[in-house]
Amino acid sequence: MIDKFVRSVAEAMAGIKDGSTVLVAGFAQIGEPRALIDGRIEQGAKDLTVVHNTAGRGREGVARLIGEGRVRKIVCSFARSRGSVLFEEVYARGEIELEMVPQGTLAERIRAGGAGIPAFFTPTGGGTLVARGKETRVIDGRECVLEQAIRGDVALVEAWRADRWGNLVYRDAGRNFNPVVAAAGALTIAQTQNIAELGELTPEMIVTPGIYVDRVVHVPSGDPPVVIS
Amino acid sequence: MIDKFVRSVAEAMAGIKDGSTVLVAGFAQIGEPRALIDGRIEQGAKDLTVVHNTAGRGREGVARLIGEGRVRKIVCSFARSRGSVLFEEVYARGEIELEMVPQGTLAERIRAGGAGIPAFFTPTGGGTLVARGKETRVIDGRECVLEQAIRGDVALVEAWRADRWGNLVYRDAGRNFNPVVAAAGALTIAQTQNIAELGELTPEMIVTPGIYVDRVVHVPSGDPPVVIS
Amino acid sequence: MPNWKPWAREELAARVAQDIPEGWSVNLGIGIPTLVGNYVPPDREVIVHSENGIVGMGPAPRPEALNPWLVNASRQHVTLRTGASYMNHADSLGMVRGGHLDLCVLGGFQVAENGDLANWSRSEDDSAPAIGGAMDLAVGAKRIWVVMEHTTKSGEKRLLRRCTYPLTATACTKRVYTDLAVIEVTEKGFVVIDRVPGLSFDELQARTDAEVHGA
Amino acid sequence: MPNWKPWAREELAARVAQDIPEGWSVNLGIGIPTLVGNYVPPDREVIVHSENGIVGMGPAPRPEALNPWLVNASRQHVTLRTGASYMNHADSLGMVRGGHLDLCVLGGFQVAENGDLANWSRSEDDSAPAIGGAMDLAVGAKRIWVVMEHTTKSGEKRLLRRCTYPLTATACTKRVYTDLAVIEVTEKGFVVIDRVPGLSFDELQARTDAEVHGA
Repeated sequence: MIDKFVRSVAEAMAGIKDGSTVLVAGFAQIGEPRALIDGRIEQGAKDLTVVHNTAGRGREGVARLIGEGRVRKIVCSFARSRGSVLFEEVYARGEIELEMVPQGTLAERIRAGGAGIPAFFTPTGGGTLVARGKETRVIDGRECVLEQAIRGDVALVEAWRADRWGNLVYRDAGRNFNPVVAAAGALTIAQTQNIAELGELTPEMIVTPGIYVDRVVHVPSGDPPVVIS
Repeated sequence: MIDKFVRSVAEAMAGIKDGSTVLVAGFAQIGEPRALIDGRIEQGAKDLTVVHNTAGRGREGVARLIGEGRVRKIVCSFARSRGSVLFEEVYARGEIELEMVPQGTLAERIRAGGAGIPAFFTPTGGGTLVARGKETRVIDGRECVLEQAIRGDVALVEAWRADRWGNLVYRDAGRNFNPVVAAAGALTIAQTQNIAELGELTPEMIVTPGIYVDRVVHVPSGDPPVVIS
Repeated sequence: MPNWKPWAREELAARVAQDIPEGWSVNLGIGIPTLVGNYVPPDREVIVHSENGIVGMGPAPRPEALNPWLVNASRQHVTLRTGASYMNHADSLGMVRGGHLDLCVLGGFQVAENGDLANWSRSEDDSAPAIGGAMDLAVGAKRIWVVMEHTTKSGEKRLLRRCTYPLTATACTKRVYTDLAVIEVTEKGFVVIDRVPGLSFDELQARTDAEVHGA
Repeated sequence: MPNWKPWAREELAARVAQDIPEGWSVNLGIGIPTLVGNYVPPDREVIVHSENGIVGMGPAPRPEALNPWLVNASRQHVTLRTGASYMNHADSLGMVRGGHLDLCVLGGFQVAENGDLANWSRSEDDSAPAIGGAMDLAVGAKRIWVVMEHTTKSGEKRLLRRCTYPLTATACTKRVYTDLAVIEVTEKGFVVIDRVPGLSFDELQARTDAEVHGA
């Protein structure tokens, strides 16, 4: 019987090596696998390349991972954002490498990694600093940039419901990067708010087929924070 | 009020020009927009480039379009298949151009067309006849082929249910090429087995957002044929 | 004292909203562009897209109906319209880049008379800026409308012959809404199609680096 | 009369099925490979993928339970296992090309000792052949097992030093199941790991173009 559930975050993290590339899903704290990020910190791996939409906010999640000195390089679309204090400190000390990527290119590079497309041309970034140092080509009259796929040694996602095959569904805007990140990890680990019996997630409902998922851990952490600005 | 429903197949076909590139969804007769293909024939456009998984079977659908001499070029992954009689006749007379594409490359080229990716490298076809005459590059030790996006002047799809915004869902294996084809047409036309009130298709259920769809026509044609081999 | 008054943020947002016809699909960037959504009349069906995979956003929720799992790209809590749907991030930005949105309204630092837009970084030496989805939106949407103040607070011009800040995308801007005027970007450059009441053409030109043309 | 008998199609399919462990995700090509699905015991959870966007196919339906909307890539009506799901065609072939399937079982015309596979066309001059998903599967799956008769009906060899037919993919085949033997493709070439009872090593070599090695 296939059963991808593991009993703890520690068990989910087993065997992750220093120097890994870690893809972290989530957008604006929604659908962000916070327990798994914290689990990375406990588990101790360092010298990581982290791929995430931002360099983190406040002192939690990806920001904490950076603050603890575990991240050699961050690949993101927002480096500076409200509350990116830990990143700014570490970056100012020259202790982290930064690769800035337009958000659509970031999502597409991860999607390409999961779909076995090693590289693609995109008009995004043509004629801008983003194209600097990259191969470019004029296609249909527009300057396009050759971008490389991103694959993770590890991919961390948060699901709303998961079954023992690792089939996943997401909640509302918690979908975001999760399906593309789930497909792009050599080892994909999901935390899930809820457990579903096999068959409760119907063929039409399932967003991420379990084939993409290696380990699932039940983390009923509840709603993301409400921020009124 | 947005309302993409039109009253007839003829109305759905209005304004389509000779020489158009027409993407036709469906796989093995499931989810194939048969009424729209027949509508193309009635509407009279010719000199078409048709992009479809096969060159048709029997004397219906894409095969009929070819048999009636409307197709200048067919782009497909199966040219010869059981019952591809009309194509074989027309091809033997040298009256149609054929571009053979591996099925995954075909799906990906259409997906790229919809997603604004003008070209991509793929390992599929590397070191084979498919790579002949194309730009290739060794990436991570594998020969990869540069493939171009496909966009349609017209895209024809079949949905199971559609609402007035043009939101679509598909039935079972009727999904296949439909979502990628729907996204890659300058003019996307859907035939639907059933009409849904706006809101009946929930945000999680919708596979093709109506933004991709221009016209919808109600064609309750019923189940595809059962073929026992 | 000048005998004219710049449009306020809310007036500007309302002015943009007024120009969006029913049926358009639009993405509204961070800042004033986000406000635009509040001024589209509820009975006018405009489909608002957000980078994080939402098609069909509605206005901000009443506090008692707030869904913590539903935010826009500016991390503001939002609602869904009837007919809305979710996509993953790659498909969502693919929709943007693939040219499926009728309009994107973005904030700006500078716009050049050829349509070049700079809105993400004030210097090549800014080593840790925020790109977000702006570059994808700028190359992808059918039309880019930029909303910004006509000059900086210290009076530096922002409608230029050539941008001096790093570009977001080249030749993408179709129209600029400032607190002083509405300006089309055309083959002959900036063409003024509206001005705040009382502002003369010469006063507008004095605050604009590139030449402005009458409609 | 030889004192051995080739494996029948069904025996071959059963032999392949026996080697697929629980938990593997597999794609089964047209022909004998499709039959393999019938020999995987129902209590062994093997996830069968089909190019047309099905993950988790089950066996053929009882006639009264046939769903006209559910076919595999060979257009045979199928069922779903509990836990199955649908994908669109691009995502489905992306799953293939991205290396997410543990195994693909394909039919073959020829296999070379370096693992090259030819299974879609018998000649460069065949101007209208059928590629289908074979090239994607051959480059994408973690392992390719090829199932075919050891020689053609007229006795031509199919396990070759180099393929003479147009290739499907280079160096992709990991194992070949023929009606005479099971052969691993290794760095030193073809290694025999099983033979039909009574067939000598020399008799197998006589029917094989490339050198065959003992395990």
